[in-house]
Amino acid sequence: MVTSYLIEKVGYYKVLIGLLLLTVVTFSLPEVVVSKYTFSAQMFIATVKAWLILMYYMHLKGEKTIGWSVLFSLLIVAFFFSIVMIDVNNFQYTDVSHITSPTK
Amino acid sequence: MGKSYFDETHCAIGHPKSTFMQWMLTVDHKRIGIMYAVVMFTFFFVAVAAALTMRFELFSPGQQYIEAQTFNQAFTLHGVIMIFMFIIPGIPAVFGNIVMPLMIGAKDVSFPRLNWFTFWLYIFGCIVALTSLFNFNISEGEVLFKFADTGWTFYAPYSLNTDTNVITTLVAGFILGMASILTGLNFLVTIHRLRAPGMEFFKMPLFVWGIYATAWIQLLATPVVGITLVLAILEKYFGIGIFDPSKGGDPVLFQHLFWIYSHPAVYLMILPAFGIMSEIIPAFSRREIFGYRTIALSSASIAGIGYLVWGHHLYTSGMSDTAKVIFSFLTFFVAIPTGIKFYDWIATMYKGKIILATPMLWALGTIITFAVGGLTGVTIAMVGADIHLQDTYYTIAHFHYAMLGGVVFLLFAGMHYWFPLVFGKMYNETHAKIAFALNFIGFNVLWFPMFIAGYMGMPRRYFDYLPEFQIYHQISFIGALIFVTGLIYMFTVLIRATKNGKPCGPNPWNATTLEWHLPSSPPPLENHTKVPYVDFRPYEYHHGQPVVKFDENMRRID
Amino acid sequence: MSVEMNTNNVLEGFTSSAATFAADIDQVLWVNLVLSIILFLSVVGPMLYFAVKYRASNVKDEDIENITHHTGLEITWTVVPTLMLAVFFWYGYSSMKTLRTMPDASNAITVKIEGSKWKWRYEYPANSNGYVHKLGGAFTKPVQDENGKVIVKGTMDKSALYVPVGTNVILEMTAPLGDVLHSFYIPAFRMKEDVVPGRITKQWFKADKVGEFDVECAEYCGTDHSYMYSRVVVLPKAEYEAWFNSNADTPKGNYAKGGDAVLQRHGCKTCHSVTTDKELIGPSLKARILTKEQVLDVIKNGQAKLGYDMGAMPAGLATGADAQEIAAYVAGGLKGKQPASFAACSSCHGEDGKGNFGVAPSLVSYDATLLRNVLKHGKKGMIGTMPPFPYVSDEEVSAIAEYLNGTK
Amino acid sequence: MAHDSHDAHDSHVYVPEIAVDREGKEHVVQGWQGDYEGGKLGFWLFMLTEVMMFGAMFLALTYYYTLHQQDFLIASASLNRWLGGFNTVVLLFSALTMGLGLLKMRHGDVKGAKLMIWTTILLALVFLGVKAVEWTAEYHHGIFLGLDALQSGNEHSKPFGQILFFGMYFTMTGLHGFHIIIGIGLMLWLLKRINAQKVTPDHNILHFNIALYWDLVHLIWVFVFPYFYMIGAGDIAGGVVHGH
Ligand code: HEA
Ligand code: HEA
Ligand code: HEC
Ligand code: CUA
Ligand SMILES: [Cu+2]
Repeated sequence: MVTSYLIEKVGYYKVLIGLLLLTVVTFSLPEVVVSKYTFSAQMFIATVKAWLILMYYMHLKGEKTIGWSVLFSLLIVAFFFSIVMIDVNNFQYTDVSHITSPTK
Repeated sequence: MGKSYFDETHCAIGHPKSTFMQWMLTVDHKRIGIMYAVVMFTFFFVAVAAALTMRFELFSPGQQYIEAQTFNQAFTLHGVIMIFMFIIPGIPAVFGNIVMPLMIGAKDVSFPRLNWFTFWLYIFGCIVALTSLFNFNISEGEVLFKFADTGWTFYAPYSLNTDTNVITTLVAGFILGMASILTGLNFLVTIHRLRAPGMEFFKMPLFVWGIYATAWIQLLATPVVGITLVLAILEKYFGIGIFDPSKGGDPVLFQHLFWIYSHPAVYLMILPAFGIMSEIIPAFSRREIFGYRTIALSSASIAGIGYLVWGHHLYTSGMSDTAKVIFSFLTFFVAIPTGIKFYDWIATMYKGKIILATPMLWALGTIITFAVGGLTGVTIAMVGADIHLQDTYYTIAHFHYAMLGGVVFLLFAGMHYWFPLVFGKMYNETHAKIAFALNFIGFNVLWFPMFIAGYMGMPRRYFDYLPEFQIYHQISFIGALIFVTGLIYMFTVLIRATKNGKPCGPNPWNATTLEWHLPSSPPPLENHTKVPYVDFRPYEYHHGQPVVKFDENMRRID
Repeated sequence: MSVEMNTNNVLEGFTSSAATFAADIDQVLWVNLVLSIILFLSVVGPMLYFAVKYRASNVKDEDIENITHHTGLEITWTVVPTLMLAVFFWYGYSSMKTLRTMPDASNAITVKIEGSKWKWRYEYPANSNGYVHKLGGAFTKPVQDENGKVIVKGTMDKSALYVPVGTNVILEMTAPLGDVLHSFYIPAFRMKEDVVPGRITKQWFKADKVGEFDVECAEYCGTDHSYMYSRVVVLPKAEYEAWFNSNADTPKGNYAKGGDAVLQRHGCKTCHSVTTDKELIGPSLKARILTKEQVLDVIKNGQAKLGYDMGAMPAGLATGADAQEIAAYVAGGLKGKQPASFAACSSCHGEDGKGNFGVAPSLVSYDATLLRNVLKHGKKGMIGTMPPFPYVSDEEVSAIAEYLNGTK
Repeated sequence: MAHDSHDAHDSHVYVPEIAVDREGKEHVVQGWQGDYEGGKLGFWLFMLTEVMMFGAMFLALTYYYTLHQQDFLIASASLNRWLGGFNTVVLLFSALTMGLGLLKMRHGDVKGAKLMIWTTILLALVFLGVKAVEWTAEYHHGIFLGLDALQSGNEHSKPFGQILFFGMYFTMTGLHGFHIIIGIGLMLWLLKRINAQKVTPDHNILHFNIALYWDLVHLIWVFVFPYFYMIGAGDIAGGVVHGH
């Protein structure tokens, strides 16, 4: 009983350290790396952090039904994103339209 | 015979003595289902009244009785009530609550108190919607009809500009959405956790499959419209800019977000209705259903594909042409599983013994009307055709055939089918059949001319129209009168039967699913006396008789 | 599907098909109709047949067969409909391709369209004289007698979209930023596309028949959505060219210049009554009757948008009972005894409150300055929001002012 | 799955029913009472709705980001990254304390668990405090919903992209803050239930679910933070001074 408590506790701290490290990366990355990729890099790090939290803090590891449900909903969101983005990126009259032109 | 659920109940709080309080506080799924039905039914008649007002106004061109603004509020009221207060809670909240737990051998839903809370949340949402109807100008003693005039779609920027009570209506929509989410959540957990031992997913009755697929849509699509409504409210209050073109906001984004929910919502309505169809057809053909697995899986795939096709409402919205093509392509995939279901039902009738009792008549009638609704849906899923037909009466006719001729008809079928289960009494078959005939004829006379008017270019949401469309509107008006007569007739028959109907045993239809194996009729408080072990398929017949039989301890004796 | 045209038509042209691609769309619908009927019968036919053949009185219990699978059939009713759907998709897609592929701009006339609350406006490219045709305007609602019978037909005045036959026309469409969605729908051409504030959307057509065809608004846009008509007039090429290169307003003559016609054309009358005191969406323009609330609001908050020489009217010139008294007096049309507190106003608005030579507005009648500025900036006040009308010309403003004040 | 043998943590009062099959074998019936797995599943499903809500908002945000990248970067660069970063760390630690609290509860250390919950509440309050400081500062810079800079058509108006960025910024951080406030309420309620012995080491589904909720709030911030505060960092916005 006590040992399992310790193991789990250590686990929490390990994840914490991982998350802290990633936060530091989040913070310092833009100063170091080429800025064009800042956005993607930031979102990538955030995804890794989210994964850590889901798996360890939220104990998703080993949950079958719940795991699939989460995955299913994420896939749906991903689909929403992709199609709506296809739409904005393919809108034919972006340059002439007031609200979609990049500069005011 | 023991006490029925009408005599005793569990309550969310305390042990009230008065019958009234016992109903208000009840956590029993059957009672909650009945209360939903009563409330929905009441609102429903408000919406029907709004519809009739529109039909009267449209009887001939020009202004007849009401002002343009009032007409616009009337169709908004009609749409909002029909969609958010009637058809979306609709079959899940009524029959999902009443029969789904019985069908899987559960004593109640997973979270009975949440179920009670959800019901009251729904009522609260309805009350908020009602408060948005009027503005009271106390100092001048005026009452102004100020219901939103945006259409049930609340398209920005019109909804942001109008000075009617849009915010209250949006809040009501949000609350009703929450109630819908919680219903779905409750059912999902119930179906996952509380099936009787031995009942695998592929041994569940098909109605439960319908509810299951629907629950996923309620859970994962509703939040999107919820947040869209919240964003619209924030936009109206604080001007965050997100849908306001003068700040760079894009009205088309609103349409995306709105239909991301509202398209799946139409499958949310139809899937449990299809479930009812799958119960009725084998029961009245006295034989096992054809293609059980394909029907079950098609429900799941309709729900899944339903998430991917919302853009077919945006064919003329100014969306990019690329997206139009993608959405048109994806939309057709919904028709395949739906078609499979239809053919499976027809095949179930083959070499059966078809009993044309009232529920079966409604079911077969629906096969006709929904086929029209679905096939015309396919017509407008073709981009080129929809560019002409979008926002015309063709679309209106399509979705009334789908929602009224599909969902509501099957709701009626279910009402006749489960009436003896809920009340332990039987209605008068002859009268019920006449009512069906009136409804069926009235419905078609009401809506069919609208396909032609739409094709000719009659736009929807028109207060006034050009004289060449008069004939269609007039035929339609006559249909509406027949239809409403039929409706009133039908309800009279049913309501009278709750008092004077002949008592009937627990299984008047010789049906097979678990809800017909209750110890008494109407069912007792905690459903089956004992939970059965389910090692059989849901629709097992032999020579027209149910195969599975139970003794009073719910042990199989066949 | 052709139907006898009603001779009382206000507008014409629904039933005919008059653009090069309209026939394509009709063909799509025909194909769809035929296949749909086949599919419909494939479901309903067997259903009715079984319902009769296997009716309860016709079947002995022993003859019931519990068939639950038939691989061949199941494949058939999955594959055949799928193929049909592929056909549908193809027709929908290819017809859309025709509809949505804009012709080369050099080979077409590009007309700018603006849809705004309840009127359509068209702007042509400059002609050989450098003159830019600007047409369009609001539809006049039909007038009914008390029995609901139409006594005056709705009319489009002369404004319409004039195009030559057999020529590509590209429509470049938008709506003002403060406005709402509309949809430019020509049923006879089988085409429509929404008009979105802040976005440009386009559609095109090539009319193959000379004639007049209706334009409807097919996206709900508020109270008078159902009166947002216009029309397309397809002219023989020569006639079109002659008009286009002239400075005449329309091929059929010039617009009436009178104030009433101008009010009509710009759609003022959908919001304002001119002949009665009735408040529609905005105040009646019969006389300048400010409501008590409006006056109080202006006294309290000042007024800066009217653009008189004085500049802004300061806020808080009068308070409490004084303000109430003034408001009552002004709202009453400056009739009766002038209250003493009105002195606070008369320094700018004149002793009688009827204005001061363009320094400050008259409180009972309209002058051109007031009109021009309200039209230029719009007006947001107690009653609601009036959209700006920046394109109304000075001449037109004078005509309106003259008309509005001449009738009193 | 339906007939999972019932969990050791289950309620002590409820005795599940037994179903008997044709061979006479007995099967435990899962009742709704004391269904630990069901409670967990239910709560996860609830959280999925939150995912969809914030997913939709991120969708709107990304939509405008693709249209107005430059403006987004400029606007982002004007946010105070140090405060945002500090808050990130605060939430990180609060997630830890929440988790440890649950751990202690499960292993019988009720007192320790309560302490951890209080710590979490404290951290949550710190978060809200910092947020308040930030919003006040922005307000004084003239950037707030309803102020001229975020209105259209006046001389202080910002370009579309920035109006939209800030509109979404206030909306999303506001809604996130609202979740934090609800979280604090839930934790206080949890403490009350613990004190009333309704939540015990054997019966801790409420504690478990609130811990899940808190992780979700954290999870949302994990995306909100970089999206709003970090995308404009570095040299990207063309020499705009960072922070204030
Ligand atoms: C219960 C509700 C319901 C259902 C089930 C459906 C089902 C379908 N709908 Fe409908 N629809 C609505 C309710 C519904 N709809 C509403 C409310 C609107 C308008 C909202 C508004 O704007 O206010 C709308 C609008 C709407 C549009 C937008 C129209 C426009 O605004 O221009 C489109 C376009 O693609 C569409 C398509 C479809 C399709 C392809 C199906 C398919 O799922 C149909 C599948 C069914 C069949 C095909 C019939 C049975 C099958 C066979 C007989 C087998 C063989 C068939 C084939 C191989 C084709 N619907
Ligand atoms: C479920 C949905 C539903 C139903 C049933 C109906 C039913 C009817 N509707 Fe419709 N309608 C909509 C949903 C529905 N409608 C929507 C969403 C719109 C679009 C609004 C918009 O544009 O924003 C619309 C628009 C609409 C218009 C177009 C307005 C316009 O664009 O100008 C018209 C015009 O005639 C109309 C008429 C009618 C009529 C005469 C009926 C009649 O058939 C009514 C008769 C009623 C019944 C036959 C049902 C009886 C059911 C019960 C009594 C339930 C009992 C329940 C329990 C006991 C649990 N409706
Ligand atoms: C969409 C509706 C709408 C249209 C179209 C419209 N107006 Fe208005 N108008 C209003 C509203 C609303 C007000 C009242 C604003 C207020 O509350 O002060 C108004 C106010 C006015 C006023 C000021 C009245 C006063 O006494 O201060 C004038 C003058 C006016 N309109 C003229 C016109 C003219 C001329 C046109 C056409 C070119 C026109 N309006 C078109 C809605 C409209
Ligand atoms: Cu403009 Cu409808
Ligand atoms: Cu749809």
